[in-house]
This record gives sequence, C-alpha cells and structure tokens, in this order.
Amino acid sequence: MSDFKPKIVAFCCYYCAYAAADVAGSLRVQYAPEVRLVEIPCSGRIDPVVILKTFEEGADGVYVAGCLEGDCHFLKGNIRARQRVNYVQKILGELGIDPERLAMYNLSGAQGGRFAQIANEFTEKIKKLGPSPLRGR
Amino acid sequence: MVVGGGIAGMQAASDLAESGFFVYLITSDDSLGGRMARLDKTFPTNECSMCLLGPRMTGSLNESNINLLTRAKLTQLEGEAGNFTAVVERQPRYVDEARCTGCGLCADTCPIEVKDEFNGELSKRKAVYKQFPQAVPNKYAIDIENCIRCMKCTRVCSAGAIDHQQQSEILNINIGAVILAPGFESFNAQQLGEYGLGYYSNVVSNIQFERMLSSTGPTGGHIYRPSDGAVPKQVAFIQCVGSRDCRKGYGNEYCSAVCCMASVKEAIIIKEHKPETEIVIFYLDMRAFGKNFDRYVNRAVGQGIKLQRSLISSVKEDPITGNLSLSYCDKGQVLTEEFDMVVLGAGVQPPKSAGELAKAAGIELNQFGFAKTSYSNPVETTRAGVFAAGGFIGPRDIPETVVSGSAAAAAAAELLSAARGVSSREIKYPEEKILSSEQARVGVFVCCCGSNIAGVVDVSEVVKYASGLPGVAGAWKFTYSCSQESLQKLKEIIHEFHLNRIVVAACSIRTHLPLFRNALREAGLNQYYLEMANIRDQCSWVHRDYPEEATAKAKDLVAMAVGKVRHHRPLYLKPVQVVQKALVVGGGIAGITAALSLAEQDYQVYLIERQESLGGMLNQLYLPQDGIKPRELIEKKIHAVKSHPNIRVYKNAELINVSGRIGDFQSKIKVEKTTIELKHGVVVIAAGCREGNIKEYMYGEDKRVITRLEMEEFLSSGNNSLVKTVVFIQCAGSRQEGREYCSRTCCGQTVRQALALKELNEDVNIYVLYRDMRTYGFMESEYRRAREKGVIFVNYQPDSPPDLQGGYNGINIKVKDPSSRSNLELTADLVVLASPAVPAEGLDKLAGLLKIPVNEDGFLVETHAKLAPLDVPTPGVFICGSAHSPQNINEVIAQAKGAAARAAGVLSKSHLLAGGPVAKVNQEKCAACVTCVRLCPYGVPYIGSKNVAEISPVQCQGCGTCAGACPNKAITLEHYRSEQLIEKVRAMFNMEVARSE
Amino acid sequence: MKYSYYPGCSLCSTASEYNLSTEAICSKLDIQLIEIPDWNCCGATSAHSASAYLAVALPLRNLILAEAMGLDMVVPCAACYHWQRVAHNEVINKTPVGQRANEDLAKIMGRGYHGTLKTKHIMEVLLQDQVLELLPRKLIKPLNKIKLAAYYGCLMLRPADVVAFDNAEQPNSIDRLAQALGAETVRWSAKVDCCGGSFTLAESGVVQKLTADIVSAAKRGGAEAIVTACPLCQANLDSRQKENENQMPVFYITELVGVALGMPEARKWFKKHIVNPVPMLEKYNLL
Amino acid sequence: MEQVSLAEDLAKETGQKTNTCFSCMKCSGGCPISFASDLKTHEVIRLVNLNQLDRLLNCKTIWLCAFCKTCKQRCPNDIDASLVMDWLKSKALELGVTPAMPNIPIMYQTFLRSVEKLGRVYEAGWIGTYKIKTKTYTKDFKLGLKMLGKRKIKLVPGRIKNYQHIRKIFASARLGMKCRKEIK
Ligand SMILES: Cc1cc2nc3c(=O)[nH]c(=O)nc-3n(C[C@H](O)[C@H](O)[C@H](O)COP(=O)(O)OP(=O)(O)OC[C@H]3O[C@@H](n4cnc5c(N)ncnc54)[C@H](O)[C@@H]3O)c2cc1C
Ligand SMILES: Cc1cc2nc3c(=O)[nH]c(=O)nc-3n(C[C@H](O)[C@H](O)[C@H](O)COP(=O)(O)OP(=O)(O)OC[C@H]3O[C@@H](n4cnc5c(N)ncnc54)[C@H](O)[C@@H]3O)c2cc1C
Ligand code: SF4
Ligand code: SF4
Ligand code: SF4
Ligand code: SF4
Ligand code: SF4
Ligand code: SF4
Ligand code: SF4
Ligand code: SF4
Repeated sequence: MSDFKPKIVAFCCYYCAYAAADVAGSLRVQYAPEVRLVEIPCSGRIDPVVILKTFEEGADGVYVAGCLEGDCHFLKGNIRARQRVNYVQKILGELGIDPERLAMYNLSGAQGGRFAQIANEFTEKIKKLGPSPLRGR
Repeated sequence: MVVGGGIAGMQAASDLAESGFFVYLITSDDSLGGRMARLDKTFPTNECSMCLLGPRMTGSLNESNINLLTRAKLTQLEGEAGNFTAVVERQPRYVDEARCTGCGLCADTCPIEVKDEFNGELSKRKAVYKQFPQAVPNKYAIDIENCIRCMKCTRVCSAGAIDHQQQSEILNINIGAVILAPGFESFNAQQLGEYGLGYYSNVVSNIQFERMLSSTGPTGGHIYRPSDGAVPKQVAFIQCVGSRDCRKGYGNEYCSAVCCMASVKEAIIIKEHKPETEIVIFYLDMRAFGKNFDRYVNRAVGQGIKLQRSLISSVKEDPITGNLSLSYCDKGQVLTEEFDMVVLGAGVQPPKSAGELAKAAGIELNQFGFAKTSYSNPVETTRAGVFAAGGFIGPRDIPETVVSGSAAAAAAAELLSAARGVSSREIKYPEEKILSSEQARVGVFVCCCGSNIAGVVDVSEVVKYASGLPGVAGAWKFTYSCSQESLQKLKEIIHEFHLNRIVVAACSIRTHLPLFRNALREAGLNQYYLEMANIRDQCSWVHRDYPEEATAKAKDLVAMAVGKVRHHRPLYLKPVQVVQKALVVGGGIAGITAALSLAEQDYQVYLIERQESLGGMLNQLYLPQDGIKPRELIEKKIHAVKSHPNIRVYKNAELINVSGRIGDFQSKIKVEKTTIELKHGVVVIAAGCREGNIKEYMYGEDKRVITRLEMEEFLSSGNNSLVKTVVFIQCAGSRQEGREYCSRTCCGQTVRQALALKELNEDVNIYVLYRDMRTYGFMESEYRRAREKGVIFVNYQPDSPPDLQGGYNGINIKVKDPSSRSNLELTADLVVLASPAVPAEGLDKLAGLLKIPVNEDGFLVETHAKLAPLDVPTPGVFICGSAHSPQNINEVIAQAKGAAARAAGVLSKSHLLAGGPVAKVNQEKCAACVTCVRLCPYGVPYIGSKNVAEISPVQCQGCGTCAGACPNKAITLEHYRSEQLIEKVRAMFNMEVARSE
Repeated sequence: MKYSYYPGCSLCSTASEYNLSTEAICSKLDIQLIEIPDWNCCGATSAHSASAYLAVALPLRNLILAEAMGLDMVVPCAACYHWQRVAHNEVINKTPVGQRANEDLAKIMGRGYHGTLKTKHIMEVLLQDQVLELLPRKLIKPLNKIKLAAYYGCLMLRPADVVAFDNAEQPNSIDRLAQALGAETVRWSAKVDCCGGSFTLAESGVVQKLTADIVSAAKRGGAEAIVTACPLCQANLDSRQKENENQMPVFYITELVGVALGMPEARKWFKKHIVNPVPMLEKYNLL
Repeated sequence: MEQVSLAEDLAKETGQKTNTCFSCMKCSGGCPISFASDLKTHEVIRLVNLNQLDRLLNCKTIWLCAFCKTCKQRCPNDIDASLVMDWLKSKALELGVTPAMPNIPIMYQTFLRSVEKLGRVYEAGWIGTYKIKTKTYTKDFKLGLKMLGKRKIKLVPGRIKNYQHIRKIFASARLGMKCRKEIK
C-alpha cells in the first residue's frame, strides 16, 4: 500500500494550468511526481468519453484544470467542463468507482504554487484511495 | 518602429505586423510586459494580468514581422515622415540572447544579491537575473553595476551565453513611422513623508501591493505585513497620493485616473483571500467612470468594503505594534482609526526618460510632461510621422491603452499605406511531402537543456526507452535542442531517416512550439506532425529530489507524446478570399473616423447612416474641448468623407440583414425604399449613443429645468443676460437602479459649461450639485479652474438628493451641504441636468443581426474587456464609439482609429488562412440538436441548409467546447481529437504493462 | 565661522539655558556668535493674529540690523527663525505686505532690507560638515546610547517652502546630531506634531492634551527623554507633564552637545528645568 | 445673500484662494486642535466660500487655531488655513464681534502691548496683565510659582534702545488696518 505509485492524468488548459505548470517550473516549486499532464486548448474541450476512457486505461485519478471562473480564455469553457466533470462523477459512482477519483480545479496561469499544491493534494487523496479497481485489468 | 514594450507597444506592433508591415519593437527593459507584468489582477473583471499578458508577449516575440530589441533606446530620429533614420542604442545585456536557454543556473550561483526593483524592492534578486518568471524573451541579463565579475556564472553556464565583454551597439534603422509607447511610471510616494512610505514598514505603495498579491511576487500571493509577517486584519487605502495636488514637488495636478479603481480592485482581492478583513478606502471622488466600473465599486461595497470620503493628512505608526493610525473627518467629527497595514493609492507620471525620448524623437511634451497630442487625433504628436500610444499620452487603464495602441497603428498605416507588404517578411518553405498514406516513423529528440534536464532525468535512459516504443524510427539526444546547430541537425536527421512524425522532449510548448514547428516546415513536413513533451518545466525542475521518479515520468511523457503524434493528421491552412472592403454602420464621429482611416489605408468603405445627415451627437455639442469645437470638427470630417474617393455614403439607410463570414460578408441595406446588397470583408459598428430620458427634478414640468444638451444650445446662442444663478445637478438619471453606470461625459461637460457661463458673465452664481466629480485625467485642471472662478461644488448623497420647487422668482432648491454641515437654499434661474448617455435606438436589434451580445445597460459587449476592447466574438466585426460605452470625443476618435486598425488587419490580406486545429462537423452523425449552436462562445455553428450543423473554419477559435458537448460525437476538434487524447493516455499505461512483464 | 546672533526674547528669560548652552558650545566648536545690537521681539505667536503687517515688520527690523553687520544670522528659537524667514520671503517675493513694511522701515530706520541675509537655524549651523568633523575629536562624554525622542514641532519645518532646511514630514537633523553625540534616537511619529505652544497660557486644557499625546508617543517609542530645538516646545513639554506620572526630561539639543563635550557648566543649565534631567544623566555617568 | 464675496476679499488681502478648496478634509483630519474646535478647518474654508461670515466670526476655531501650519503643509490646493483664521480674527476684532474664546485675543493683545512698550517681551509684566484682564489668577498658579522659582520668568523689565522704531511700526500697522476698512 505504502509504495503504491498512482498514475494520475491531469487534463490542463493551455491558457491557465499548463502556464501555471511552467511557472511552477521556473520557480522550481517541487511537487509530487505522479501527475502526467495532457494539454488541451480549453478545459471546455474535455468530454465524458475521454475521461471515462482514461479510467478504463487504468488511471488511478483524473483531474481537469481550467481557468478561474469568469476568467476563461474562451469565455465559458471552464463552466462547461465543470458540468461535465460533475456528470462523469455521477457515472463513476454508478460504476462503483469512487467519484473522488475525478476532480475539477480552477487556477490562473500565474499560480505556479497553486498548481503544485493541487498536484500534491490530489496525489495524496488518490494514495489514500488506493489503486483504481480498473487498474491492471 | 515602436518604442516601448508595454501593452500599448505590443498592441501597436502586432496590429501593424498583422496588416503587412515590418516592425522594430524596441524597449528599454529586459523583457516585454511593462507595467501590466507587475499587476496581479485587472479591474473590473479581476482577471489575472499575467494570463492576459503571457500569450501577448510570446505572440509578439514569435511574430515573424516583429523584430524585438531589448535594452534598447531611441537616441535620434532624422529624416521625415515616411523616411526616417532612427538611431538606436542597445545596451549590452551581457548574456547572449541567442545562446541563453533561460535555465537560471547562473543566477543560482551568483553570489551577489540586490533589491529587486521589479518587486518594489520587497525581495532580492541576483546580479544575473530574469525580471520575472514569465519574462519574454525568456533570457537572463546581468546588472553590470552590481556584478563583481567573479565569473561564477560564466563557469556554470554550459551554453556559453555569458559575455561580460559585450559592448553597447548603435544601430541605424531605416523606417517610415515611429510610435512612442514608453508608458508611465508610478509616483514615488516616498516624497510625501507624511504617509511614511519607506519609514513605516507596514505602509506600502499600490504597486508594491500588486506584487504582494501576485503569486510570483515576493510573498507568493499572500498578504503579509512586512514588519512581522502577520496577516493584516484591518487595511486602509489612501487615495490621490501624488495626484490632484497643484503644488510643485508634491505630485501632479491631474488625476491619475486608474488609482481609484486599482485600490477597489486590490481591496476586493483581499476580501477574496480573507473575507473577514476590514477594509477602508479613503478617497475624495470615486472615479469609477469606465465601462462596468460603478457596478464593480457597488460590488465592493456589497462585500463590506467601506468607502470613506476624506483624504488623509498623515499616517502615524505605533512603534511597538507597527500598527498605523489615521485621522479623518466625517460629518464634522475627527475620528482616529488603527490599521495593521496601509496601501497608498499612488498616482502615475511620465516616465523618467520622457524628456530624453521626446528630444530624440523631436516631439513636444505637454505641460505635465506627457506626449503632446491633438484632441482630434489623440495619437498624433507634434512631429509628422511620429505617433504616441498608451500611458505616454496620459493616465489610462489597459483597454484604453490597447485602443490607443491600435489607433497609433492605424495612423502609421494611413501614412505608410503605399509601403504595405513591401518589407514584411514572407518566408518561403519547401513543398510539403505528402505522407498521409505512410506508416508513422516517429523521431524522438530528447533535450538535456544543459544540465537542466540531464541533471535530474537520466536522458540516455529516456532515449533508449523511446527508441523501443512502437512506431519510433529512432531517438536522439541533444544538449540544447533549440540551438541553431541542433535545429539544423534535426532537419538533416528527418531527411536521413525518412522521419514523418516528430517528438521533441524538452521544455514548454508555450515558448518553443513555434520554433520546432518552423523547423518541421523547413524540413518539408507538415507542421502539425509535431508533439512536444515537457520534461523540464513539468518534470526535472519540479521533481529534483526524485531523480528516479522523474526519469520514469519523463519516459511516460515521451511515450504519451509518441502515442499521440502517431495519430496526428496533417492540417492545412486553406486560403479563403477576402473582400477588401469595409462596411461601417453609423455616421457619427466614430463611424466617420473609422471610415476615413480605412479609406486612407486604401480600402473601399461603405458608410451607412440612418439619419438624413452625418455627424451624430457632435452636431449638438457646441463648447470647444481643448480648443476644438465639435461642430467645426465634424463639419471638416464630413467634408473629407464626402470628397474621399474610397468612401461611399448611404444616408437614411439601415442594415437589415447580414450573412457570410469574416472576409466575405453579404449585407442587405434598406435605403429609403430600395434595398441594396453589399459585399465586404469586415463590419465596423459605430452606432453611438443618445441622451436618455429623465424623470426626476421637474424635467418636463418646468421650462427652467433643461438638460446638458439643451444647455449647449443655450450657450451657443451666447445670450445669458438674464440668468443670475445657475444650478447644475449631476448624475440625473445615471448611476441609479436600472442604469447602474456613469455617463462619463457629464462631469467634464458641466465644468466646461460652468466656465463658459463665467466667461460670459463673471457675476453669475453657479452651483454644481454632484455625487463624485469625475473629471479624471487632465480634466482635473478644468475642475480646478472652475473652482477658482468661484463655482461652488456641493456634494449630495443619493439618499438625500436635491429637492426642487418651482417658484415665481426661480426654482427653489434645497440641498444638504456636508462640507458646512448646513442646508443650502438656492434660487436658480436655470437648472441644468447632467442627463444620461444611453445606447442608440435599436442598438440591440443591430447587435442581434451580427450576433453581438449587449450588456445589462444595452451597450455592446466586446470579446475581452481588457485586451480586445474593439473586437466582438463574431470574427470580422469590430465596434467603436459610444455604442461600446459612453465616452468623450477624443476617446471615441481613438477607438474608431483603433477599430480601423483591427479591421485593416483582416483587409490587408487578400486571403485568410482557415483551418488548423479547429472544429469539424461530421454531417452524417449530426442530429441538429443545436447543442453546439447554443454553447459556442462565439456563435460559430449554425444549422445550415442541409439541416445539419456547419462550422466555418475561418470563424472557429478552436476551443473545443462544442466537441466536448456534442451528444452524438459529431464534432471533432482537430489536433485534439478524442482518439488522439485517448491514445496519449493509453501510451502511458501500455508501457507500464510492458515494463512489468 | 562667524555669525550674527539673534537670541530672541525667550532665550533671555524662560529659556536662558538654551541661550547659555548655545553660546557655550558654539565657542567650543569654533563658531563665533555676535549678538545683533538692539534686536527686538519678532512678534512670535501673537503678532500675526493681530496683524499680518506686524508679523512681517517686527522681524524685518532685525533682518535690517543683521544685514548691516554683513554676517549670516543664527537663530536658536524655532518661532523667531520662522518669522524672520517669513519676513525675508515676503520682501524678496515683493508681496504687498512685504513691500509696505520694507518701505516703512526704510523710513523709520534710514535703511531698508535688501534681501542678502541668510538666516539659519542653529541646527543648520551645527550640522555643517566642518562642525561634524570637529565634533568627534572634542567628544569627551559620548552619550552612552541614551534613548532620545527627537522632537521638531511645527514652526521650524512649516511651511516647507519658507523654512524647512530638513524634510518637513520626516525630519532627521536633530536625530543625526544626537546620534553624532553618541545617543540613540527612537522611531516615533509625533516628531512634527504641534504642542500648542502658541496659546499655552490661554487654553491650558488644549495644550495639556497636545503635550500629553506627544510625551506618551515618545514613551511608547522607548525614549527616556525628549530633545528639542525650540524654546516654546521645550517649555511646553517640560512644564505640562503631570506630576504623578513618570516624567520625562526635555532637553535642548545644545545642552546635550554641551554634556557630550564634557562641559561642567551643564549642571547649571539643568537647574532651570522643571523635570530634572540630572538623575538620568548621572545614571549614565554623563555628568 | 451678501453682495461682496468674502473669498475674494480674503484672497486679495491674504493671497489665499479659498475657493480652490475641494473639501478633501485633509486639513481637518490633521489639525491638532480639531478635538476642541467647533468648526473643522475645512468647514471654515467652506463657510468663507459660502459667504457665511456670521458663523465664522462667532466660532471658537479661529481663536483656537494654533498656527501650526499642518493644514497648509498638506493642502493639495495650497491653502494656508492659518492665515484665513488670522484674517477672520482681525475681522472679528475690527467688526467688534465678541470673540467666542475671549482669553486668547486678550493674551495676544497683552503680549503685543508689552512688545510695543519695550521692544521685547517682558514676561512677568504681560502675564500679569493677562491674568488681571482675564481674571484667571489662580489658573496655572502653581506652575507660575514654579517658573518664578526656577527663575524662568524675569521680574525686571528691559527696554531696547531704539524703542521708538517699534512704536512707529505699531503705528503703521494700525494705519494699515484702517486702510483695509477704507478699501471696503
Ligand atoms: C497600481 C496600478 C494598478 C493598475 N491596475 C490596473 C488594472 O487593474 N486594470 C487596468 O486596466 N489598468 C490598470 N493599471 C493601468 C495599466 O497599468 C496601464 O494602463 C498600462 O500598463 C499602460 O501600458 P503602456 O504600455 O502604455 O505602458 P507600460 O506598461 O508602462 O510600458 C511601457 C514600456 O516602455 C518601456 N520604456 C519606457 N521608456 C522607454 C524608452 N525611453 N525607450 C524604450 N522603452 C521604454 C518600459 O520599459 C515598458 O516596458 C494600473 C496601474 C497602476 C499604476
Ligand atoms: C447628452 C450627451 C452629452 C454629451 N456631451 C459630450 C461632451 O460635452 N463632450 C464629449 O466629448 N462628449 C459628449 N458626449 C458624448 C459624445 O456625444 C459621444 O461620445 C460621441 O458623439 C460618440 O460618437 P459616435 O459616433 O460613437 O456616436 P454618435 O455621435 O451618437 O453617432 C452615431 C450615429 O450612428 C447613427 N446610427 C445609430 N444606429 C444606427 C443604425 N442602426 N444604422 C445606421 N446608423 C445608425 C446615428 O444616427 C448617429 O448618427 C455626450 C453624449 C450625450 C449622450
Ligand atoms: S543558459 Fe546560461 S545565461 Fe542562460 S540562464 Fe542558463 S546559465 Fe544563465
Ligand atoms: S560575474 Fe557577476 S553576474 Fe556572474 S556570478 Fe559573478 S557577480 Fe554574478
Ligand atoms: S481621484 Fe484620480 S488621482 Fe485620485 S485616486 Fe482616484 S483616480 Fe487616482
Ligand atoms: S454626472 Fe455623469 S460623469 Fe459625472 S459621475 Fe454622474 S454620470 Fe458620471
Ligand atoms: S451538437 Fe453535435 S449533433 Fe448537435 S447540432 Fe451540433 S454537431 Fe449536430
Ligand atoms: S471549437 Fe469553440 S469556437 Fe470553434 S465552433 Fe466549437 S465552440 Fe465554437
Ligand atoms: S486640505 Fe485644502 S483642499 Fe482640502 S479641505 Fe482643507 S483647505 Fe480644502
Ligand atoms: S494651523 Fe490652525 S487650522 Fe491649521 S492645522 Fe494648525 S491648528 Fe489646525
């Protein structure tokens, strides 16, 4: 259990979370190495199928990170993303997967520290939840 | 040439580059960004300033028609408009920009620490440094004054970028026009010792406070008291520090126009962090005159931020606790309150270098030291061919700065229209190989970034691992992938190994994607056959203590990139033809100015006006502004329009239908009884505003109560022998429920009207009953002049407005005067109401035709309140003038010119490139459910003639919202297709399985 | 260094210790002071409230006398300094009052004011480089880091365009000199607050509050004593502290210079203080 | 409403342009005697601009002003309220309005009388006269004794040589006041 190394996929909007990861980098803010970024042009691009597939492939946790509410580069993409995340959480619940394994975060492109904090927080949470029931299927 | 790398300079440069000019962008700083880079968020939307700025800065750097020179100054300008020779002096940076990778090793080893000016001296930086983490170009620089030449940096820099011997360079550059945009700087509040900045630790200036709020600032975005690191519980803001002060040496006479809103913003941000914080803003007039500003202030008040009308005499520090006490006067009582922290709302002033720059460029400055520009062309300086933009013209916020940047670009383009495209760089690429049928042969290039990556990640192992991945034809290791040398090598390898997909595992796509895409094009590959894996910023830099995990992660990231790139498709940007003509709707000053600018830039313009004559509201304004009479101005312009061969005017005309898309619109126009069809590439909406109705203050009941427009008429008759007492009532019909905004133009107009009355007859008694005198910027001097002439200004509260009673001798007015704690009873011969400016009749309908949203107040909504104030979500449509929000004439003119520049960006091209990573509808799958039509933030999808959704690749912005939402999965977002994303994720798990086997 | 010297009325009565200490230290520091013969009262805090003319004409007479001596004038009293500077300014700026006063005085005295005189506060004189260089060599009893609150009051620094030789809001001249003497000065923010000196007699209630605020601010800053360069301030702060409170000595800066220079006559000056500073100085072995 | 403008008169005689005041209240917030004054500094300025002489001449503030110039130092419109107060004081005396704080003008007058007579201030003399006039013998009595004890107050008056000069200056000053009345 203790040496469980979860695999976490973060779908990150290019305009905020991806930029924040860069800021974290240039400030050398250290964070948990379990997170892998997938860049998308806007959190609004995310769709339920992609998220579900990601779990199916074996991800222990997934989160979507978009701009602060009201700050979306494409006006409202992050609001849509949140709706979809909520929707998929419900499905996960129905499938017997802890909906906590999926999350939506908002942050700005300058918040390098916040990016790291999210990565740590979420990794911690997934570590507590243990490997995904779909892992190694 | 554009001088100044702030937002004004970047806007001007990119507008010019966009419309076919080659631009030298020179800035004295190490990085682009200017003041905006120092801000945390921006009012009134509270958006992150850096998020807005970042893409702008990289955009300017990567634009092939912009040549950026940092640490550079204009020292001489010879020749004349159209043909100048600019002498530019480049100060050495001591770091070779071409070699530096921005790794920061030099700064890590540098032993010298100095106060960081960028952070308001609240933190330290090294002698070799980068101004801020997101600096563009992402290169270090040496502050030679503090450098002790220990050469530690030289030793550690494996890129060999450090060069202490660098000399300054003098460049002679041949150019056609110059735009000066050196911005403004903050007033140094330390000059006012009574506030204790620099003496009391817990007093900070607003710009220092912005740095504290910023997550990349000295406190990482947390608000701590400098004295003891405690979280402040009571914070006071003091306004008008160094502004609105007529004394020499104590600041400036004008109003700095941004500090009121900046403080409200900073207060709101504190509340967001810590809602329990008690905040008081001590102010004199809350100058919330801009679009949506009053709402913003009301929101702040709603959150419990207290606005206290009273300026502060001095700040006192408790030497033990570090707390600060302020005394202020309220309702005849002097009260003292203690705060843990005080923020000074310091004003702005011309940059120190303004005088030098003006001399070099041969222009005059105004009495306050800003660029002297004309009211009728706010970006034109006193020298032909030299224009000004941004804060250098006078205090202004970001959107107005952006507008003036565009306007200056338009002015320069008018001058140089013959030279368009002559020196712009058109890069020729080899013919692309057609590879769609071929098997993927992926080449993986893993970067060491000196030791930035290699120091943590085992690069050789990653290379080995990568070469074993499915579809990979080979993997290579580069010390610095981005060096010219490596790029050359990359192209050779592509040819040698017949690679057709490329993965570069290095740093951020935000900075390096354009570079590598370009390399692919040069190698004859489609630029979309590239994927980058960020194993530096997202890996080696942030997992320094776990080299093994970092290596594993780097492998995964590479595998993921390979997984995705195998499914990349070539994307082609297809040229679509542009009808190089413009349609301008509205024949007021805005429409006319935009039309003239476009016509001067050699485009055909259709100008439609629904009334019988051109001119709009300006026909009703009489008093001169800054020496210019609106009626004369408009007559001159109307004449110019009529005689311009490129402009076709339709009067009594109305737009009834628009179809098509950017570059190719078709419009139907009803002119009297006939309908005309016009084809054009862009639309500029300049439908203006009008005077709104007033229900209050006996208007309509008593003839002696008139509106400010009627007052203009009255003054133009020049006959006021009978009036002895005139009372002006401000905000009549503005800033109240249902019209929760400021009409912006009235306070200034009232002051002008009062002065004009005094001019006619010195003995006339004038009272102005106001809520906040919003004579922002240089208008403050006129406000002062009116007081000097004896005009009495009485501050009334909205809950006890003036009470009017008609009488035989005049109108009797009762009003409370807080400054004397008495009730004034006035008898007026004339009452003038500051009537509201409301959107033009039918603006909502017009907006509907073009799919432009309108706000609660009925004005048009721009794409982005800060950085795209003249664009609307519908591509190819631009807005300007009072249809955007109430404005003064000079501001309208700037907007109109700016809109012309934006429009010219489209019209200058014979073809637009459409496509790339945009949404595409699979018509078979579409069920016409209109989900996409509803959700697209730009209103692009529509249900077409085949009863399925259609998305124009020219208009689509590529956000993918529709693709994510389409219930039938009929929409794909190219380059981010679901299968691509899924393959990307799968790659990381497949390999894990493989490894455990 | 040679100056004409205007002691002013206070220094000849209530503040004679300021006068004595000024004269004593100046001669020690090679500063020669020659009292202006037959000088008159500058009108102080009263003349201006009766007549703007008087407030200029009275000090103007002194300026004329000093100008005739051909020596820059030194003034230790902040109020006298203030009014003398105001009169100078009114004349050189040719204001109606200044012009009229000058014309009248030319008639009365047979000589008008030509505006060539430089009027300096004693602090300016003491802070000259030459003096500061000399000082360490003559320092016999460095002030042992005693904690002082340097108090400037109003008239010495306001209005800034007429009088201030120091930063009007965050002055440091007294601090600097005190530090040069080996004392420490505390951080406090009542340095330029008004003590109400002008109506100490008529409205003692008001003055009581003002002085109490200043003294308590000094205490809060950690000071053991206050140091001033104005007889009105000193008298007010010295005499209005409540008896049952922990009282704080109020020095003239010149007295402290004298102490640091090891002048035995200092004890005599302190006899005139209401709050006796001797115990404190003795505690630190300075007397 | 009065015909002549107080603000204009005052500007002519003191150079203070009170009507440039925009009621920022800095002066009042920084005024050391605000706790004791009835009108706050900015209100004095305001009432000048509103021509309300009565309220001004009958207020305490003009007498209480300590002439500390804090207001002038910080006024963004460079108004020296202390000079406005002075002007109003002389106006009150000139028009025979009973001062709201009678002791203060008496103090000033006794002081000046001493100066007029001797050319310098004779403390024991003027303080004594002041106390007799204001019937405040007992006030500050203890302090007075203490000061005498410390020989802070001299008992023997001295007079300057050319005291005639001073008398002439005072005479011109009186003439000046008359002038002002006549101009009106
Ligand atoms: C405290 C504060 C808060 C603010 N908050 C907001 C806000 O929330 N929202 C908002 O809309 N606005 C805000 N503003 C206003 C905003 O900062 C300005 O409108 C904007 O930055 C002006 O941009 P600019 O390009 O004209 O000038 P700057 O940003 O000042 O850029 C000027 C550039 O020119 C360079 N330069 C200077 N001199 C020379 C020279 N001689 N040669 C070459 N280059 C030179 C400088 O290095 C700099 O890069 C705020 C302002 C302040 C002071
Ligand atoms: C009461 C009032 C007083 C003002 N006073 C001042 C002042 O003193 N100083 C100052 O600087 N500014 C003042 N302004 C603001 C100033 O008038 C405007 O900023 C300026 O006129 C805006 O120019 P515009 O071209 O955008 O709009 P307008 O001048 O309003 O012109 C818009 C034109 O578009 C036409 N139009 C509208 N809809 C359509 C349509 N659907 N199709 C075709 N044509 C259409 C209108 O007929 C009109 O001719 C005032 C505004 C108001 C309301
Ligand atoms: S490449 Fe060299 S100069 Fe650039 S940041 Fe790295 S060590 Fe510094
Ligand atoms: S040479 Fe200069 S910049 Fe380089 S490390 Fe030494 S002090 Fe720092
Ligand atoms: S009124 Fe003007 S100068 Fe004063 S704080 Fe507001 S914006 Fe700044
Ligand atoms: S009068 Fe007009 S400009 Fe002035 S505050 Fe009111 S609405 Fe705004
Ligand atoms: S959401 Fe999908 S199915 Fe619905 S209309 Fe749009 S493309 Fe067609
Ligand atoms: S990708 Fe975005 S902009 Fe393009 S059509 Fe879809 S929702 Fe609209
Ligand atoms: S400080 Fe000056 S402007 Fe402000 S209220 Fe006082 S007198 Fe008026
Ligand atoms: S001069 Fe008078 S009004 Fe001004 S601050 Fe001092 S006491 Fe108050």
